[in-house]
Amino acid sequence: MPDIAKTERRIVGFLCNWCSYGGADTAGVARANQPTDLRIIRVPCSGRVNPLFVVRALLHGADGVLVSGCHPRDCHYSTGNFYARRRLELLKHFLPILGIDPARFAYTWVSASEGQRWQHVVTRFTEEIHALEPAPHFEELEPLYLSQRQSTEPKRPFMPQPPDLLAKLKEEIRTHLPELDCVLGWQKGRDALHAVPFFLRQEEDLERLSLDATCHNSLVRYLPEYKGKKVGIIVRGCESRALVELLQEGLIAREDLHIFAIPCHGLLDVARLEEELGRYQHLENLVIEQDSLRITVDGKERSFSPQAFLRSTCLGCASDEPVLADTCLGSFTAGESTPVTAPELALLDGLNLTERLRFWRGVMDRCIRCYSCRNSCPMCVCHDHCIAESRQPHWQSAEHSVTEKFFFQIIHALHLAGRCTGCGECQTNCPVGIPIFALRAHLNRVIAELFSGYQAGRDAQAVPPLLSYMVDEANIQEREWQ
Amino acid sequence: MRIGVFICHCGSNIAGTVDCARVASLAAGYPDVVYATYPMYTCAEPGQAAIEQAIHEHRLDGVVVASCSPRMHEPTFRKTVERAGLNPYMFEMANIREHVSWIGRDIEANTHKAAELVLLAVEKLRRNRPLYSREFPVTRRVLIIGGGVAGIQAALDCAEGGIPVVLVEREATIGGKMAKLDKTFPTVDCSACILGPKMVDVAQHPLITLYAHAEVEEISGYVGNFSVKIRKRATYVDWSKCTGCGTCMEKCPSKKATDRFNEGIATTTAITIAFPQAIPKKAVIAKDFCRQLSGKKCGVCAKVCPTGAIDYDMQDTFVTENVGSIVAATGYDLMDWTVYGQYGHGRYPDVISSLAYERLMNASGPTEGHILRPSDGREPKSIVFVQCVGSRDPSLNRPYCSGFCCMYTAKQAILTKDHIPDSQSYVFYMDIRAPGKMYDEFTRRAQEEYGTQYIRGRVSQIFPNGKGQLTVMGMDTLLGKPVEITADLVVLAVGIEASRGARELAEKLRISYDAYGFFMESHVKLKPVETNTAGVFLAGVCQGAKDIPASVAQGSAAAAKVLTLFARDCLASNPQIAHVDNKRCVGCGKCVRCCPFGAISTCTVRGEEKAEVIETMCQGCGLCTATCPQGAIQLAHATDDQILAEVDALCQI
Amino acid sequence: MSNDRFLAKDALGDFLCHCQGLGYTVYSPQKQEGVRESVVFAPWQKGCEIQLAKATVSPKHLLLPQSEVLFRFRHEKGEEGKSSAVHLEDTSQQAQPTLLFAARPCDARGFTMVDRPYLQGLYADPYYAKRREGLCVLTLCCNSGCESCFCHWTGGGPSSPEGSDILMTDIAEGLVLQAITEKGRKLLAQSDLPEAGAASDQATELRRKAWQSLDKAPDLTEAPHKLKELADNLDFWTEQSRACLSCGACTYVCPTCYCFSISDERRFSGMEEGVRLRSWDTCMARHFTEEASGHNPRALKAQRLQNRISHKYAGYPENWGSFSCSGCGRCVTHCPVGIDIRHIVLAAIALPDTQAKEARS
Amino acid sequence: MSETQKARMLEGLAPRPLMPGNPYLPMPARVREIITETATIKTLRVVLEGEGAMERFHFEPGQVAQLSVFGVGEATFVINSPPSQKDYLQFSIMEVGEVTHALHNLSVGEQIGVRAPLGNFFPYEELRGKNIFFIGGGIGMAPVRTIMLHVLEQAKDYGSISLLYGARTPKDMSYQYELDDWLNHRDLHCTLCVDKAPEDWPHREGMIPNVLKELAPSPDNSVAVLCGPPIMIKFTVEALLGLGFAAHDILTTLERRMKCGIGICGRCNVGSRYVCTDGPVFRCDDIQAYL
Repeated sequence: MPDIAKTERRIVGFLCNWCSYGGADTAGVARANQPTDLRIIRVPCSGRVNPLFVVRALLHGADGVLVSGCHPRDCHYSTGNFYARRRLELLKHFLPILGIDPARFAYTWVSASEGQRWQHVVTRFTEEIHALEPAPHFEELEPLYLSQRQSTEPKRPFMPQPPDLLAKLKEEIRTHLPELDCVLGWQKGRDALHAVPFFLRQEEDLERLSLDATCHNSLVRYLPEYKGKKVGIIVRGCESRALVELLQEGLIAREDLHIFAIPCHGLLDVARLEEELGRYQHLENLVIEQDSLRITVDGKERSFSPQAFLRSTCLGCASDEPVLADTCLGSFTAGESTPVTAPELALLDGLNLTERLRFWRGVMDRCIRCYSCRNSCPMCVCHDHCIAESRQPHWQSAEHSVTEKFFFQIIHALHLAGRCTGCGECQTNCPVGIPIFALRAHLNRVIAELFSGYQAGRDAQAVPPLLSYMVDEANIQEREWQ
Repeated sequence: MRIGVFICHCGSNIAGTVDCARVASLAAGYPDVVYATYPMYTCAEPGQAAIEQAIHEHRLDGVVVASCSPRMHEPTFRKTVERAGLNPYMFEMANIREHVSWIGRDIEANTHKAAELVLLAVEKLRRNRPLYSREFPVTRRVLIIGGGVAGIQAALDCAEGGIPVVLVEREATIGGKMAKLDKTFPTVDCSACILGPKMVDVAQHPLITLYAHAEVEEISGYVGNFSVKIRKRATYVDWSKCTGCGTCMEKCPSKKATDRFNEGIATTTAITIAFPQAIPKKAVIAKDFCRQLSGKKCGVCAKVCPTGAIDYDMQDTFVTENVGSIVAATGYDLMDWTVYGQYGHGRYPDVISSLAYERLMNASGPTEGHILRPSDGREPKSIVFVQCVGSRDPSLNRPYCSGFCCMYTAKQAILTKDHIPDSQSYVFYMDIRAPGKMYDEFTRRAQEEYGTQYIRGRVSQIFPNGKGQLTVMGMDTLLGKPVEITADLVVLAVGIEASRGARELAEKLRISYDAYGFFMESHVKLKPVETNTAGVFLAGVCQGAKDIPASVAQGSAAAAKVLTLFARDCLASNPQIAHVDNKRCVGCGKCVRCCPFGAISTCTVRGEEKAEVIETMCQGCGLCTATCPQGAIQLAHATDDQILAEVDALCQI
Repeated sequence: MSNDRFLAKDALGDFLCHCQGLGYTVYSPQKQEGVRESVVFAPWQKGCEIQLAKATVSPKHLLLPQSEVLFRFRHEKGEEGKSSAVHLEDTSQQAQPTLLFAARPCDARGFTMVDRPYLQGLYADPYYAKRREGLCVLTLCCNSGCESCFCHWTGGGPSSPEGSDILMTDIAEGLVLQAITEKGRKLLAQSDLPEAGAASDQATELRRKAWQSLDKAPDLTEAPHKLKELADNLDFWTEQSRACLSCGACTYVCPTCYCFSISDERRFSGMEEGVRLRSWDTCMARHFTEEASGHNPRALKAQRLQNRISHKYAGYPENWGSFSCSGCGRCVTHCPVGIDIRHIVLAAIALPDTQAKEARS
Repeated sequence: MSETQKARMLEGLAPRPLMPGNPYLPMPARVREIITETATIKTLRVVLEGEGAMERFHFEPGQVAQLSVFGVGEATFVINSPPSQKDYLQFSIMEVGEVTHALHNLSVGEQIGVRAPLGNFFPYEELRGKNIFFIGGGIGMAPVRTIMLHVLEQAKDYGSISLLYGARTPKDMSYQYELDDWLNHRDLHCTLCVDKAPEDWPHREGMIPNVLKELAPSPDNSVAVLCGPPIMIKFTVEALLGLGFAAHDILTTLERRMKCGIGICGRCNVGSRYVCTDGPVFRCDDIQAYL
């Protein structure tokens, strides 16, 4: 290839075949002079444009991306652009948290007859892109390491679970176990600090059933494997919402489930406790109380404030009230608490775009692509069929590059948009502690803004926002291109 | 793979601002490209022959042509490569004319851009797979929307061609605007006399089913297999019984109903038959004016009706018709000229629209063809015609020309002289648009034989002069001085606009419309009758301003398209549709949820839920592909891999 | 008389600079902020804080990078019509000498377990060989055991020298460096570090203490035999793998997991060129053994867990005469669902032969 | 570690031709001929590039090659031309995935990469003097072809040589252009069968195991060599055992997904054995558990 003319910027356009591509033709027929930077990729419909194409382009050096389709109501495929509008608007709100300037991306509507409008749009957008610096090269950025540890006190005070909760739960399970193939719960793992999933089958198992603020794994993740079997499951608020999502996607059957709902006042960040404890050989004792968390290791007792060791991903949680339940245990703090922004997200909010990009450049570099973030996510229903590993389609290269690693987190986040119930397992299970929850938390925030407070899993009947549309969107102000 | 690349000069259209030879030499270096050249006119016969020859000589199994827009010539070249034995879908196009050479002057930049667009096409083509379309049966019936002259022509031609026709007309009678006209230019022969027989043919043709006073409610399906729901608006008269005798009209006590057929220059009865030659000649009750229906005591018509056809309880009813093709011929409406202050906002009774004037002159009109002023019924002696009222007026976002006003104004001036020999007509005009056979001669006759005074200029104001007349003030731009004319009657040549509801109908038909609501043809020059939705065709003014002969011609053209479509018993399905990879599908149903055509269902494969594409329903929009998180459903020729390859080709170099 | 050397804590930087001077790229454990700190082996530069903590992820990437280029390919076009010729660039000899500072004995022992299949099999792996030859390993002994590690179960220990060139013992004020291999001796000789002298005995004492601090290790000699018996006992493995998420955490943090994938990645440069990559892959993922036809000999996570454990404690020993697990415990600490390889092996051993057999077929 | 330990991994590995140099680096080769065998199977004849490359290249019947389409990847195929064929190497490829699709898309003259020879081979020396009963099912005829042609070259050193070649339908039979030669070969008793036969099919109809039972070859001093889809292997082995063949005298090939092909990458192992180095040829008594 010849060198890209130094005067040009790399601008990629996705145009629907029926309207905008035709509009560009009309502009051509009218000899409507335009800047030469834009390269047009022809797609059947703006609805075909996967937002990930846009991110991919921007991460790989595009200075700008422009998507254009038929005017709303005028889609050749009748509703394709309605979906596109929601997804692209969401993307526009998503880019900043990645550290990508949203001004680099625009979407609009141009009909086949609007040659002049097309000329105007192209000229304006190109001018705007030229007004920006050339897109930064992600790989070459200076990493920025920052601690997420500023103490964001949750509004909802930490409370240990009622002493009799476990006993009650055991009773309930005991009564229902006969009609169930299996009950999903937790038990203590290698020591008192480390709980692991537990699959109860007979009554003896009840002895080992454990329940406290260290039991973090989202058991919902396992349910699709048990489709067709009668399964009992212990859920907290966020997990019950995940249940709803799976039901919506038809991956589990309500009648096969018995849901034991328990209250939750936030989980402990075991990893940070381990850090505090340092290297130890034996953990003898663990006591969790309202305002003291006492751990005895190698004969020495250490005491911490449970409040300070709450899992950051729990701080944004508004309510532990279960959406679905067959058996409710304990009392729930519905609405009692005002959630705060998760600290990892608050941290990013405090940075400018470049700093954010440098931040991701730093933390993503140590990703080992083990995908425990994905595989522990109750909403990652693709399981063994994730596009991260597939060759057809070939979304991700096997190359050990920070761009690829970052791009996967973007894929994960966007696939969760409108589905993520904020359990935070993705981040908790990251072996190298990458604050990826920030991306999900931000998207949940945006979804709520754009789609009148929508929260995934709150309503079993609701249609996920990205799988529906409104002819006139209340909260989407489309750009006028004056 | 062995790819051949052809960089078209398109004469100087492309070669003027793109170094085609250089693009070709760059393309020669692209992956899998074994042959690259730069012919003068690729689409011309020798150009196509050269492609075929190259395919054989260089054992090509894929071809890229860089030339004009694929919307223009993709089908052409697909046929070309097919003739040479390739699968027609092993072909890609790069648009280096409309998107490059015509919009930029910088040869260096253009050449570079063209080269990159060719690279995109190559990378996409490398991932193409041969596609084969399936055959599916067609319903050999056609729906024609609109019973104006264009629709009538299309209906008759189709029926004559042996195709059953469903004709839907919103008004109570077919005939459209032409039925309202008195005479037609340039021959000044009677409109009713030439249209009437055609209307009768429609009524009598065994293959034509007419739904008057009805509208299209819903349209589903696809070319060859549309299903159309039609709303038959309540007429309160059982047409199976109504004989059109008219007794009800004589007896109806409510006589203040606006007479839509007569453009409001007269009133009529609540129950009415539009005009003597109406087809169907059936009575309709205007709900708003009927005493009975507005709760008062009446019921006269029911008493007098010899066949007992009156049915006050009648409701709208629905019928569903299955057709294989649809012709839209919804015509036009006049714009609301009362927005113009200079013409008096419609406050002066003697300022009327040209269509109303037609009714005044028409023997079947309220004045039996005598031109009388609406205000006092006196015969006007001085008549001013104002052209371009609502045409070519950007200030009202009506920059377009309504096409036929110049001609009918001349006609009306001539007829006025015939009716009132001692009258004097004036015409304010911007330009006289009189292309077409004997048109210009006709406008000259108006001036030279009939002494009509043509004044080039706009009317600035019209106001009553207190003596029962109107003062028309304007500017004669030729003489460059103001003119003031005392007129008995002012006739406004009101511009046309897309008929009301056109946009809504377009959405139902999934066709596009332009900024003014006129339906978009598939290609301005080469596909003036087709739309972008297969099986839907256009006839008449709904596509753009045109006069009667043009409308009739397009009606016949649309019919020809329908007959061509139906010449085959089966249609080939579009093979560019979505396919499910069962190995990847987890059956989460996201695609099913958002498919606009309900073309995805779920099936059970070895106990697992999987998505399944219904081939004839899939229109190839790719929404499902953009939705499926694991990329299990891929739209042929717009797969993730293909678009990714295009993105990477642009963003990694 | 030992010729150990003493390296004062405040002299660490100078020493590493000295090593860089010898042409080594120096890797050391470095703390990186995140939701929580994680310690990763990253290139050390003058001024970098020097960490001695055990790393979150093993240093195996110094020998087996997360991904490495096996070769570059480029299609060179003949003149028009003539088909192109592929040009291949062999990258097997491009690795530079590397010094690994403050690995742990389990990490170093891990190298020896990877060495065998890569260097002593039917073919020697040229990429690995080149890196290995250029790698100098400075290992820091552990001063105590830890709840999640079990090096001594598998034949190692807090100060086992296998795989190390130099063994370092942390006595409060500094490190005592003891050469293990010729390479190590050479490095110490080239350095201007003082003789350790008395500190040497202090170090020996510390190492002894470390050994003492360990719980008694169970006897695993039965493991290979038992696991072979259990190979087809699907019930056993289904039970063990119930919680498994089929992620790759265990294999990627492991110092001895050496499985990989090979894939081609194209560069979109307007010409046909690209690289063939070797990249980490995990036997815990379903796609690992999935064939193009869709057929998959290890479709179940039970089969995959069986394969992983059995490889480390049966298959590999059978082929190479040692476990391929250095007991670093990372798979235990980083498994999202706390699957504990120790428990599985012990459970297998505990199972009476008959039972293991019965379940067969 | 001691030699004896080292020997374990390599023990029982017959000395075989190995790939010279960097075992990950493919040898460039060009497609010389493409034969369309069935709707889904194509046979490629490729020639190694470079002076005397073909002469220098030695392999044993049963050894496999990794074919590269650069930019797409590698897949494993048995070299199904006999070692005596020095003009080209022949591979038969069924289109199932990305790489095989790319291989099918090749045209004559295009370049590919070849990593070969890999794996073990049929122990034809040990089989001398024995009767050999070859059984090929569908694409499984490919490995059988190479050893069969090789054995036929020294037919006199062996007892009776028979072939049972089966496919779903006549259309699914590869090597049609050779079938007559095989049927008329004086040293070969060739039987063809298809699951579903059309009227004009002159040969046998039925599944391979059943036809095999009809043929009922004697197990005395005989070995059976069979290749084919897993399900066919399973039932055919049962049939052979039923006829009295000892598992040790039944040779077959195992297929597993391979990447490195040299016993490292960890994909193709069955227990502690690696199909890419210990295989692909196995005696049934070694691998019965995995059939």
